[in-house]
Amino acid sequence: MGWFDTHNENNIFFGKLESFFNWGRAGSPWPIGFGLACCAIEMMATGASHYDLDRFGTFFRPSPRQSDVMIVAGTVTLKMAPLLRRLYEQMPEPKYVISMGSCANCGGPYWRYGYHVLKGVDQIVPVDVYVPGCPPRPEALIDGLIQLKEKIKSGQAGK
Amino acid sequence: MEANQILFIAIALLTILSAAVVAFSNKIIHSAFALLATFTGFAMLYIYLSADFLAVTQIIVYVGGILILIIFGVLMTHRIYSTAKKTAHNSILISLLGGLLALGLFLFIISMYPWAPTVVKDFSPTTAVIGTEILSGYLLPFEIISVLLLGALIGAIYIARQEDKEK
Amino acid sequence: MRQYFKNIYEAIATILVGMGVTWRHLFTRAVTIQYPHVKRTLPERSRMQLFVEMDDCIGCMACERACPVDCIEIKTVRGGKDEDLGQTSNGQKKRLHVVQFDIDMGKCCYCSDCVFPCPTGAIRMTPEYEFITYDRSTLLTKFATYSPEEISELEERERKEKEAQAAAKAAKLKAAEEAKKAAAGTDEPKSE
Amino acid sequence: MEPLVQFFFNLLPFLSDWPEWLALTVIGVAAAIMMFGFIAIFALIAIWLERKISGHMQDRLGPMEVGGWHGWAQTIADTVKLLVKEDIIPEKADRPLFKLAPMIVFTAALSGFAVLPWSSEFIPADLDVGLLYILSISSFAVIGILMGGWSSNNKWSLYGAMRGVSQVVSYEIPAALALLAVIMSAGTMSMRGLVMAQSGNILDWNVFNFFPLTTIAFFIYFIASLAEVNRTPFDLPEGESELVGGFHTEYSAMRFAFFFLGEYANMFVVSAIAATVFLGGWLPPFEALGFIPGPLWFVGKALLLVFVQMWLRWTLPRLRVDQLMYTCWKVLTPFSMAIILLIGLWKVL
Amino acid sequence: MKKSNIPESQFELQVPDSLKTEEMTLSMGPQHPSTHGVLQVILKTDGEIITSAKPQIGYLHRCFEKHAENITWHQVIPFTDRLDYIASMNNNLGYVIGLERMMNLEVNERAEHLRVVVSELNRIASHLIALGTYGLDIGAYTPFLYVFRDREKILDLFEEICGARLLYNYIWVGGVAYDAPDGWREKVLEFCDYFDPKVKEYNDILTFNKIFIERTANVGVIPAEVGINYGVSGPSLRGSGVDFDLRRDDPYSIYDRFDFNVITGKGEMGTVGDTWDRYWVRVAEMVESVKIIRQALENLPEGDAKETVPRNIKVPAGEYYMRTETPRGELGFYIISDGSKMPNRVKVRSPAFCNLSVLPAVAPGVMIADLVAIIGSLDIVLGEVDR
Amino acid sequence: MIQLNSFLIISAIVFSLGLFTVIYKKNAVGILMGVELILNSVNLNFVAFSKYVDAHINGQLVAIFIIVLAASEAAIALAIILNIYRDRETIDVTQLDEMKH
Amino acid sequence: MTAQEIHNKIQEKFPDTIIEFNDSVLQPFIKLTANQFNEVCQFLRDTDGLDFDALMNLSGVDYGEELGTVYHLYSMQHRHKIVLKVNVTRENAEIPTVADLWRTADWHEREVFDLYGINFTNHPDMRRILLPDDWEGYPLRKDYVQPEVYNGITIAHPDMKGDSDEEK
Repeated sequence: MGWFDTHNENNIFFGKLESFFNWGRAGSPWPIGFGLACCAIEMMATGASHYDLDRFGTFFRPSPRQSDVMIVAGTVTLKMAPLLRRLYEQMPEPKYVISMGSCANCGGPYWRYGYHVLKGVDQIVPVDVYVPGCPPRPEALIDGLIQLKEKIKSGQAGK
Repeated sequence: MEANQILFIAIALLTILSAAVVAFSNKIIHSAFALLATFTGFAMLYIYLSADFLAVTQIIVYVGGILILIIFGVLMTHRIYSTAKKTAHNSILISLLGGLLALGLFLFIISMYPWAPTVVKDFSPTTAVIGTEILSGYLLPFEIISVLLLGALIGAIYIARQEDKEK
Repeated sequence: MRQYFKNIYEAIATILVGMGVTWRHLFTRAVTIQYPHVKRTLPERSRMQLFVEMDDCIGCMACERACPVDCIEIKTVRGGKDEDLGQTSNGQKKRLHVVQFDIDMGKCCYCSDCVFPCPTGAIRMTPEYEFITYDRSTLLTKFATYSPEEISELEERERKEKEAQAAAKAAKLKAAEEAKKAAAGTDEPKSE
Repeated sequence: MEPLVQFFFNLLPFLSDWPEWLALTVIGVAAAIMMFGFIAIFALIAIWLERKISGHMQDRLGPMEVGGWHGWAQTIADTVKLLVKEDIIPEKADRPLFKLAPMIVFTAALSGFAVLPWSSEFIPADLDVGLLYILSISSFAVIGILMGGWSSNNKWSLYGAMRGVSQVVSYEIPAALALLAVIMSAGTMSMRGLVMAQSGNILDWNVFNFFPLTTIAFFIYFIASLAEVNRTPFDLPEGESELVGGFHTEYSAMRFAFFFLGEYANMFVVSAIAATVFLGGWLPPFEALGFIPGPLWFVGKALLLVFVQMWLRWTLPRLRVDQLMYTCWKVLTPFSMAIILLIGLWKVL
Repeated sequence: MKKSNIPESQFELQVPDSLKTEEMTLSMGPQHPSTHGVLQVILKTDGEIITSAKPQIGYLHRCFEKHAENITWHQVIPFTDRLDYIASMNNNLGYVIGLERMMNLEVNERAEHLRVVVSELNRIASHLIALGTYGLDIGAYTPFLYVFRDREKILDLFEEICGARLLYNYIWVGGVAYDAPDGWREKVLEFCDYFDPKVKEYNDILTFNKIFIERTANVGVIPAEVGINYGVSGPSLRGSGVDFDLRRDDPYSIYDRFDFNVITGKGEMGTVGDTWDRYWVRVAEMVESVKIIRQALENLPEGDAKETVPRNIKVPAGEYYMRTETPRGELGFYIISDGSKMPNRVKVRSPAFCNLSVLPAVAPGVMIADLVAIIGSLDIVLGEVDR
Repeated sequence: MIQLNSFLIISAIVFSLGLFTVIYKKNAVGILMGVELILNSVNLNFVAFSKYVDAHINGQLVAIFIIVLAASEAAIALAIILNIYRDRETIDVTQLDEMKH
Repeated sequence: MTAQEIHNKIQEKFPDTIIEFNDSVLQPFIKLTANQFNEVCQFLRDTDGLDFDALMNLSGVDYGEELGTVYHLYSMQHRHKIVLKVNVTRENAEIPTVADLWRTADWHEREVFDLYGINFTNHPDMRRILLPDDWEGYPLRKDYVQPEVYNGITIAHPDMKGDSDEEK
């Protein structure tokens, strides 16, 4: 985080500055282009012409270093979990996580007999927004993104 | 002191310090990248000597050509993906002695001889003069050097790809 | 040599054809649906959030059994003998208190398998998809309207009723046994 | 330097009363700030434009939400975000070089602006070796890329850097040869002289001067310049689908933004050179249109070429390394050499 | 080749010692833009040339087979959706037909026709994604969005008929979950008319682009014998020139009534079996699918599509291996029933799994950029590879 | 006004550093870098003399020839170094004392 | 060629290897012993008239007392199929590999090893394929107990944990 964090929150100038920065963060959440399973297809569909995530200033970056949002789209398996965690750690702060779909929320359909499925991505990374659905509609993902923006603007998201 | 001179000193320092990095750095790759600053410093010094064409040529050939060759040489002959690679050296004392001896000799000569500018020239574009000169007074060396360059290119390719012939 | 020039020609020609396609599309209308401003109506079969009309639920557990992922949890308490729980919309009489009807939308796989077996059409899929949440536990949707006190009361009553039933049964059994005994007492010689 | 100094003296007469070194410093700083501001604003607009153009080419809209009308504030938000993002230097990276690389790339892009002729009066530095200077500057960017790619200590970055270097170094040759064809006919390397040699109407421009030879030279230069600024179909150094992010994979926040800025500045520089050398710089196509000021023509022509770069980017797939080299050495270079020979012949006859 | 074993080591590129520069080990994935999900490929490279490529899978192993053993026959269907999530209808169809054959169940005619229509629509949708992501792998971004634009139209049709966009749970044992709503048939026909000219657009911008051809032709050639030996199937096998399509050669459902061509790779742009051929088979297959859809809709009988859906599924004890042609190839369900209400074993022979296994054989000697092209042309879906 | 001496001193220092590098480094590429430093410092002398002493620009012309020579020298040297590296897996000059292949 | 004919051919060449032949089920199968399995497969693949050049499917099965592997073979040339079955005991689960005959079997056998723990002898690269290398147990065996924790990550869903606690 930047230097301004050390300053007093009550200061009007820094308060305004902070909200300006938050506007910037909310205005360009670049997700890391990273699909896991079924939801990734819907994520791609959301990015495609019909729903066009680019409208919100969102475009997928291949490298975690340049991204702000991690959209966990799909089932996280135990084999994948450490790698997911590492990707999350490679992202620069402030960073946000959207958990997309039932599987990422809590293991989804695989919650009972899925011996190799992580039951909820919040076990390994802190999640800001949960988008339910299996898979969620593109609209739902956009709605999730809008909710995330609200959360960023209010300064509660991320760390 | 004029701004001109401050700038000159800055450039001279850049050149010398980066040359020192080339000489003293432990990592060969740092030496290679420091050469960038040295070459650029020399190009800027050439501008002070009103040799604009030479300055640009210096950058094109040294930075765009030789430096890249050297860096590629470094990358290909070292474990290219380890950033922590250090290189071995000869004895620093002997080397320093050699360097300092040469330096002393040069400084002595420079201080002894009364260098005085015999001509004072204003800046004038040199490109046209160089072009004319190369194709008239220096035609023979120019031809020789072009043959040499061709030979060197062929030779370099031949040496670097020698194995193909063996098979 | 001919191939060389043919390649160059082909490269230029096909690149121009491709550029023509993108140029044309630069001026065609975008297909984008500007979602938060424009919301399109989903078809009626759309399978989004589950909704249960509790008035219609008779607590038959068909949906719980049908669910492939066990995300529905139902608890019922038998209604009192002369208690009228009302009727469902298609005229079926309700006999059970559905004290708990939880659907974990986090686990749900939106297959709509639970909708088909429902005899009263109480459970259905709605085209509602905007239930994004900051907290995972809110995805556990509780449909039952009973308060904890009511539930414990009902359970207490059921327990009592069961006890009473059991007592009645025991009494009945006892009575039957006694009657048998009595009968045996009278018909003793016969049986031997 | 003289035209620029003259320009400033005309603009602000009191400057000429100051001591020379102070005046020069002020002018130099002012010019540098202007250039930086121009790059920043150009990049902001160009990135927004690129997203809009790509969006519409793909039947979608591009940025719409941030800032209201058609997302005009999108790139500002991006910049603000990148400014306040955490700046990560990977643990195993070579820290000094890692920090230096984006600066070198950006400086190289910035110093290209020094010789661009905006109009007949306003040229920051009308070097006698202007074109050669531009060509020499591009080798700095190469070193920056190599430095960034190597110091990241990431194999993908290294691949990207190696590809980038071999690509830029090779494509400098057809680009230089194509420019040489024009230099031969114009007889000067000064940017101003080159434009001056094209005065007249559109048919006197160098593209049509030795029709069709210079036209081909123009296309060769344009293709080679695409490769020099790593745009599709030559975006191998950062080819997303192959190398994740190429040489800037490990860069984040402002350092990444500098690479980005450098890329867009470079796009403008190569387009501006093409506009200067082949399309008559600040000259209007017809005398009748002379009332529109020169800088507008110049920027307009450059932006047109930038648009074509974007258009190509959103149309074409990417080449492979060997095909890239094939295009350079077996197609562009022989053609540009042939053009030089033919123009020489033409001039002699 | 046929009568001899194909050794694994044959495909390791032998670089002469004198030519060796620094050998690098690279791990491509699991988060890499062009591995189509969470595939990891361990690469050994010599410069840009790959000397060996070893895929590491299992990052999406979701235990389908374990689930199938613990839930009832019908409840398995939603899980089959999630195998190959791009072509769910085809997955449903394979499992359901397998069960029907074990139960010896006749299915209503209208339901059969609807099944064919939706599976072929799904095949188009799946091939569209294959095209788009392939373009993306090669570096062209725009075709990707064009195909998604057209795919969205198919999804709208699906949403209308069964309410879901991606995972349908539509084809049931004995029929389909919903009958087609009014006007659906006309909408599908409308889509067919819309779609035909679009193929030309894809061809213009991607297929016949010289750069694309140069990138894909003569790259990653899979000879027919090697393909068969590695179990490659579907468009990937047909790209190698093998004229084999389960819809025609081992017919199921009512595919034997339709008239369509089986597309095979002919090496038009390079060698038979290169990535361009595999790509082209997919493009041409979409046109054939439109043909099948038209025929099926023309003969769509009236009636109740849910007529033959049994209330309780009772599968007699026994076992059956059912294979169907999905967009990725031969999807097999090996179902063992012990007569109870749950399957005893459902094994999925996934086409993408077998197609991917050929990668170590064709990768050595190509460049990194080509490897991306090869993975893209095999059109794998990790949900199905790992199950 | 900058004097000729300043250039000569810079040149002398860089020359000594180049000489030092050549002696100090064991790495063949490092030695090559030292040689480049020496060549550059010599060039600087030529250009400086061409400005201050010579009425013509002969010094610059010689410098151009030196640059060309340096380029060809670097190319050849690196080719040799690369060859040695492939052969011996090392470019440490102290270990390359046998002439036999 | 019908299943009966294929059976006869194998019977002729390898008289001791066939345990059971069933022609009455939907897909006729031949149950073989493990010891000569690779040779039988080689015979099936390379004999004219049989030419089983494709291995459609290779599946591990847990029959309760015994583990088994089922092979579905297909001939692209003659368009005929046959099912082969090999059963092994749980303790000594070893079958000769056929990965050298059909390369499809390479990954399939690794998968069976991964999920059932059947070891394929002479296989070039017998490792786990789907699960991580440090996984314990063979999940598709009927007696597999799902672990609660793997490498510090809880596997069981919170709801399920409650259930199992109650059961305990």
